[in-house]
Amino acid sequence: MSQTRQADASSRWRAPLVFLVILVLFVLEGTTRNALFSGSWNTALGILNMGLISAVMALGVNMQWGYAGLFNAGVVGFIAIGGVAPVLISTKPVPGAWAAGGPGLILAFAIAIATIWAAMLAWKHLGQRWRGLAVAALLVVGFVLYRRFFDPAVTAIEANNSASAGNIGGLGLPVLLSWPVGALFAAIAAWAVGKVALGLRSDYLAIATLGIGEIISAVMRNEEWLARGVKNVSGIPRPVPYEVDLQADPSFVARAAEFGLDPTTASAIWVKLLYAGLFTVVLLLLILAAQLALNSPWGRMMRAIRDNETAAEAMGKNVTRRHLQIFVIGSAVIGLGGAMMITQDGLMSPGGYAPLRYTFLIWVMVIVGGSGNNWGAVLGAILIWFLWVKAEVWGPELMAGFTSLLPEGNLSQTLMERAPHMRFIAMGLVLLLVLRFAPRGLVPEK
Amino acid sequence: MTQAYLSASQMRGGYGKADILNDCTITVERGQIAVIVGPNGAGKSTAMKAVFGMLNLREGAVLLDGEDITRLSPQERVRKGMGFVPQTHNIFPSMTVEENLEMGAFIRDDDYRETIAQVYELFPAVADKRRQNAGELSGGQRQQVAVGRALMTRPSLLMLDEPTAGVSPIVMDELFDRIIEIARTGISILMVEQNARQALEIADIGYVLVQGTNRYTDTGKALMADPDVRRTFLGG
Amino acid sequence: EDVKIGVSFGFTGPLESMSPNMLKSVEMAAKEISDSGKFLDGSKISIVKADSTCTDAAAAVAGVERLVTSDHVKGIVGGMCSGETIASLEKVGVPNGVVMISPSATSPALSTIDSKGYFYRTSPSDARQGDVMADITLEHGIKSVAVTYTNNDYGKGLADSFVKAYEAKGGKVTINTAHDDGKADYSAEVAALAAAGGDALVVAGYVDQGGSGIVQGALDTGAFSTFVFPDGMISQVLVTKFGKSLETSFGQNPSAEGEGHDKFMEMAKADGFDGSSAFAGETYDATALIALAMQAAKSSDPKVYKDKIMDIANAPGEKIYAGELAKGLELLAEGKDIDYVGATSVELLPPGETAGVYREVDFKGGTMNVVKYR
Amino acid sequence: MDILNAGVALLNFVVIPAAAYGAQLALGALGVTLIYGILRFSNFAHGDTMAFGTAICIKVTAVLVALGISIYPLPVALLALPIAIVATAALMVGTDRLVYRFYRRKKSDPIIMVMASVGVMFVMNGLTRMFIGVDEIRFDDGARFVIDVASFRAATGLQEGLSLRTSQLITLVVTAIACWLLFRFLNRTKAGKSMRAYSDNEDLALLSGIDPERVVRLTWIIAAALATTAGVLYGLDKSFKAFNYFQILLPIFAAAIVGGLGNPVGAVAGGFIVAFSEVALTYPWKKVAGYLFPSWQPDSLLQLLSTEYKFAVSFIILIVVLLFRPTGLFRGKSF
Amino acid sequence: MIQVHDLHKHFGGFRAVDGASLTIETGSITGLIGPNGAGKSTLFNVIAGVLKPTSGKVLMDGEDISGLPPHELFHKGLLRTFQLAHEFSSMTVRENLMMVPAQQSGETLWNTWFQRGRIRAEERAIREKADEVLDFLTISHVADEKAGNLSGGQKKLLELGRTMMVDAKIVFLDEVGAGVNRTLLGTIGDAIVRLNRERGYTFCVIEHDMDFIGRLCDPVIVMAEGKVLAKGSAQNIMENEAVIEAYLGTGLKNKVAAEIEAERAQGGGHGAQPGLGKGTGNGPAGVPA
Ligand SMILES: Nc1ncnc2c1ncn2[C@@H]1O[C@H](COP(=O)(O)OP(=O)(O)OP(=O)(O)O)[C@@H](O)[C@H]1O
Ligand SMILES: Nc1ncnc2c1ncn2[C@@H]1O[C@H](COP(=O)(O)OP(=O)(O)OP(=O)(O)O)[C@@H](O)[C@H]1O
Ligand SMILES: CC(C)C[C@H](N)C(=O)O
Ligand SMILES: [Mg+2]
Ligand SMILES: [Mg+2]
Repeated sequence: MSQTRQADASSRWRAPLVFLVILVLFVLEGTTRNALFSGSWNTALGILNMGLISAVMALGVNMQWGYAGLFNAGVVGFIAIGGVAPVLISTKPVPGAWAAGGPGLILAFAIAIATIWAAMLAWKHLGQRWRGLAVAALLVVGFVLYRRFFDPAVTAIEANNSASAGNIGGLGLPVLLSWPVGALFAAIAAWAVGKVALGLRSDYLAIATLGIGEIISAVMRNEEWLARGVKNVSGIPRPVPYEVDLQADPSFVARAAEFGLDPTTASAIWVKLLYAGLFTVVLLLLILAAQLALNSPWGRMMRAIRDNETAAEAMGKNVTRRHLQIFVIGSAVIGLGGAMMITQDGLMSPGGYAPLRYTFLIWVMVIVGGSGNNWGAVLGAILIWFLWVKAEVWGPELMAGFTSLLPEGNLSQTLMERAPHMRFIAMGLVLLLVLRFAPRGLVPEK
Repeated sequence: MTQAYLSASQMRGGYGKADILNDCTITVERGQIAVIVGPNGAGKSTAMKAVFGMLNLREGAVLLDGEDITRLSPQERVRKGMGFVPQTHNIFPSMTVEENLEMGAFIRDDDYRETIAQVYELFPAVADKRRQNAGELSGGQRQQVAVGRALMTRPSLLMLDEPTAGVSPIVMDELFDRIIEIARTGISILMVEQNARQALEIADIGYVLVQGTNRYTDTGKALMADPDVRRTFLGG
Repeated sequence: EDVKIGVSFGFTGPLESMSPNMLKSVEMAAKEISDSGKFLDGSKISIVKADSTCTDAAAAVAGVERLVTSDHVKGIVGGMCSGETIASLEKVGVPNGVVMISPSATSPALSTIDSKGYFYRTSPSDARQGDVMADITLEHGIKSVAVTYTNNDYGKGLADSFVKAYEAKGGKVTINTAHDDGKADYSAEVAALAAAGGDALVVAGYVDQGGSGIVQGALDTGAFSTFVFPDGMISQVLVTKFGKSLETSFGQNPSAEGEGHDKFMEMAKADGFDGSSAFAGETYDATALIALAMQAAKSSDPKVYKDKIMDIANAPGEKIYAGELAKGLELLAEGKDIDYVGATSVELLPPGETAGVYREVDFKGGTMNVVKYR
Repeated sequence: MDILNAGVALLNFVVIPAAAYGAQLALGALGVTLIYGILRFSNFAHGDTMAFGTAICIKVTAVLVALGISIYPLPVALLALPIAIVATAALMVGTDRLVYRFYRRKKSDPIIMVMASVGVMFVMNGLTRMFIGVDEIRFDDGARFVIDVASFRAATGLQEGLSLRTSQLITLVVTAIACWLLFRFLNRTKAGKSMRAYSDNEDLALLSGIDPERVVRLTWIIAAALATTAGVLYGLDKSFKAFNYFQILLPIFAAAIVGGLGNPVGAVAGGFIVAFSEVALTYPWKKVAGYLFPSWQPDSLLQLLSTEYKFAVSFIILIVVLLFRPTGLFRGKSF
Repeated sequence: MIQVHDLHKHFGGFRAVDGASLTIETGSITGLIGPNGAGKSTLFNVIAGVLKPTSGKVLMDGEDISGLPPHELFHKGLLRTFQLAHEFSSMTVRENLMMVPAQQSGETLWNTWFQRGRIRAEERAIREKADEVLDFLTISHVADEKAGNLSGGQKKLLELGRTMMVDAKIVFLDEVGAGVNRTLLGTIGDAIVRLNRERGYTFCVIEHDMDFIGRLCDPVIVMAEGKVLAKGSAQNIMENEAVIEAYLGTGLKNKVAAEIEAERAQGGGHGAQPGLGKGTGNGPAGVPA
């Protein structure tokens, strides 16, 4: 009882304090050059930008876990789906692709949807005895029909200029438009997933979503017609100017000179600042909306559901629907983050969607930050991302410090060779330390 | 007078900063039945936990048979002969009824089959379900298993937190009969009850606890006879 | 002057076992250059590492970003895997004007990227290897094959170009299917390949990743006894692992015959690592090219020396083999032209990648034997 | 004859490999399920525990081999296994002291424990690589085959071959023994029952005189034994590569969940279900069909799904199972 | 009116409810008693939609409600409490009550962003209501405590409090009395009667405290082994031989009866609350005024 009270008292200072720590870390990274920090604003801003994107993703996870207790371990899948949007919305159309397979694809998908719909109808309306058989038959027929149109369409699209395209291409629209679209894609996927899996309890839901995440990234890797699969899409348009253009722009060069910067550095920093601005605006809007919702009867209802589903159900709350709602919204936010990330990277490389890097790391961010608390999730995200990147340097430094104590020789040499793996150790230690000294997260839920 | 078998004196403590117990004293003689009654939230369960060492006491001491056990951990107290049935969460839900009873006999090295048979005799409804997981039992059946588990320990001090909550009248009668019997064998019994009139009926000593302090202490009969106590704590 | 060169390889991640030897190659070249005393008036080369993880583009970019903006490297050897390379090139290399020479990113996509002259690679695009492999396979009288590839841009691109060439030349592909690296078990893949059948199995994978797993499974279950190996598989490790079981198998990898290559192998041996390990030679060459171009331009500024890379790599000029970097530096200092051959017969075609000489090998008698070069 | 050929093909490519793989998963899943059941969190460090145990085993094996010890046709690693188990158990118990005990005492949310285990995973991941490097290591020095393809063909005259590796046989046998021992332990012995009691209701276990720290220690020791055994068997059968042990974590979790988390029988069943669904559902039936119906030579491979999606298949099965049995086939726990 | 027709609920081979048929009349306070394991809670859970019946039907005012999910039943006016308290443990006691009312506009996301004023007004009203209920249940001093920290009895009270937050048609109470102080239980009994009289709530009450049953309930239904054993007025039931044998027993009767006799002889000045002051077990219970 008093434990919680103590937490309440200190939590007023927790968030600003953590914020301050992060600020100091970034300033150090930007200004000081030593074994631990790089002293470059370019890297500092680079880390910050990805940190902001991670924060958006962490917000999405926090909505699902922190508000409703839904353990989504398929984060990577929704990030990937969101990432498809920039490719489909903003890249240039591939000549001939639509003509080759567009109609076939649409027809195939129409068949697929019709099949599932028919199967669901059959399941609902047929008697116990026949529905299993009928549904199976419907599904088989539907699947065969679907493949009948899908396969040739895909073959045609993939054959179309396969070295540099081989996909259906994009619409050539502004890339910012792809952010809401990415959220929408993820929301649609989440709706379908949620319809199927949300009946499951915590860890079972986790593993089901983990599987779904894997399935989604497998689809991304293998369905070339969609976004070139493992062949990657590069050169995705940007919402901000290109560095080389800025460097070629005399007025920009002059401005940079005023600040005493060379054009290369100035352009890189300027571009990153623009990104940071965009991301911050999105993040703040999301937090505002989330906070308003959380501090209202809606938030209270969600907490009740998280605490005790049976009782919430008995008190007239439609738990299934609410779960679906928050799962879809949370996933949409994650998808939005995915789209933002691809926009920033300018590259879609599905081979990289590994659960360790996305699902687990984002989870670490949420938990370290303090689940259930939006500010916690955001600060946790930026901090953990900072550490994740810096662990690459700190790990080997740690090892260097350690081996310097050892006598020269085989052992210290082998250890130095294996020093890159200190990255994991450093990251693990940092995580354990944070959890140890702030077991309920840096900024705990009230 | 000789030292009481259990003597928990001037206990002060709670779950966090605020104290739930304030100068609360409870003693039980060997072979006595002591009953704690009081309004909801008075601190009865907290007092039981304190006696059992599941709560950090800020003040006060717990003596068992003259020995100071204030610093001992609960499982050490079990080995000293204390048995406890908590108010809630008092069974192992995914173990069978029989295994629940076996767990009660965890610290016993002798043959406990006879004790099991005795428990089944006491609670025939539960005997039918011996191979079933305790989590699938009805509320009252669970309660019976919980008491049965504590009986398995063969304790010298048996602590029961509302053992009759949710059990049917016939079983309650059996239970009280049995408790009297147990006490006669020299085992001390400390229990919290809301079926207070029946409990005080068999109690050698009764405590009325209000806001963590002893409000009345007397023999069961005397408390029953006190109109004030009856009206405010025993339901008339 | 201390000239810093960045190295961005996947020291952790799915190719973590491939990177150490590549790093040793870089270090060997750097040492050779520094020790010569002739590099940019006695400058030394020092190496700064970044871990690209091979799969995580964001981490790779962050690493390379640090190399460029914090350590101020003058050139980068890397990235290692195609996807991550493209990301760091587009996000860091080109905007900041730093030369990147990748020893191992082989995706055809890199040929068409607008790198503004900042990107080169010392390995050929996979588009060509497929063609060569198809020829070799058919010459062995194999008319039908099953194909399995590692599921990334390298494996996929290679398998596709092979299938296309092979079928065009009259061969039959019974199945063309991916395997993911680092999976716990490859029974399903082996079963599928076996069921599809064929005279031989083409394994477009990595020798210390799924590729070996597949070969192992196929051998154990007797599904295939003849294998066709492209570059990702050709390595001494393969012989150590499977020895005599590969009697009828063969393969090819980018590797030039001749002096340079032999010399490199020797040097590597002296330095204590296996020179035939994947992309070791290419890595050496990538490092050497950066240094030589600097020497030719008399400047370590990437914006300046980038224009010299094609010159020194190609004829005319005196041929410079691996181990002769001192000689090359000297010639360049004298203002003479050189034609860098290095460990892998470097010959850069526009937009800056090697044409690719492949050696055909077989495994008769439990050893790896070079049959011929093409 | 053709029916025999079809059968042998299935046995050789589907049944035996899947059974061995399933047994490896089952052992891993047993460890995961035990920790989930008793300590109430999903231990993400389990894969790396397996890797660590195997690494120790490899080093010890090397020493034994250097001493000239051999138990041909069995691999020496089997002799080294007990030592590796002891070392791993010590590490696990130590980790618990340093990391998990703190949260257990605080009665933290299980998710905090999960995240702590992610931290432990990172550290162990690095440590193992520091210790033994990243290269692939083979340490199977026993006889490779019990039955090999060539001699099987020669002996039976069948067109299809059959192979059974020693490592596969050992895996199956050891798994069977380990399961039997574990079940007996949990259901018959007092210590085993006290573990189950602790997992059910920690406070009440305390009241029954069960020493929680002892239960926890026992759990880690058994989990370490299972993990090391699983890791070594897997390493003997495939080969040791630190990276792969993280990858195997996902199918292990899938197995534990399908069977019902916290339920040992479920873990074993789950292991085989995942393994068989991976292999069998992506198996092209063309060859078998060819043997059974010689007149029918289908063009297509008669493959339900291509192997790229094999992982997806096992997860789809998992989801379907969970839809009908929300806590797994054998009724697991959910905390 | 709730009608249960030949209801079965089987767990594996075990028939927890085995063909029970009963009616709960609108406006009544129906008691449901029976030995431990008779199937009372299971019957409740089936009616309340937590468990699906194996076979049989439940009608509410003639409409088939079997198998409807609990939240829909809530909106039809059917409320229930749990035998083992189901509080929202990490929310405060007040919040536990405030979350109950249906149709709160603040439960729609859109409104939380664009209808702040309306939500604030509604919240004020709900809060007042909650505080009234807390006062009534004597737990207003723990209003801001986390519900998980309440004592066993307090949780029971909270459980009951939730049903008082809305206008229900029919309320199922599963042993609200177990673990509740008897004096307070008396007050709760009064409240139930008042809700029944003044607001027309129908109640169905499971309870093992025969005083309580006797004082409130008419009719009383007795279940045993999944079936309905008897039905009638409290008085009839308590004299029913079968019920005495299966449920009430005779042990305490003798003991306590003797004591009561003794009290009567003393003149017993504490009969202020008729019914509750009477003996346990088999005393004919008076209906409160
Ligand atoms: N999930 C279950 N699986 C198997 N048996 C069950 C399950 N739930 C209840 N039972 C059995 O059904 C019977 C009826 O249980 P129920 O909880 O309805 O009893 P009850 O009448 O409410 O008893 P009490 O007065 O003790 O609360 C009991 O014998 C119990 O063991
Ligand atoms: N775990 C806890 N943390 C904080 N406060 C608690 C905790 N458990 C109980 N309390 C508080 O301590 C007080 C006494 O609780 P206790 O459980 O001892 O009451 P009780 O007398 O047993 O009541 P009941 O008859 O209802 O069981 C209550 O006000 C309760 O809110
Ligand atoms: C390291 C190499 C094997 C990488 C591979 N050639 C690629 O392009 O991804
Ligand atoms: Mg209590
Ligand atoms: Mg009940």
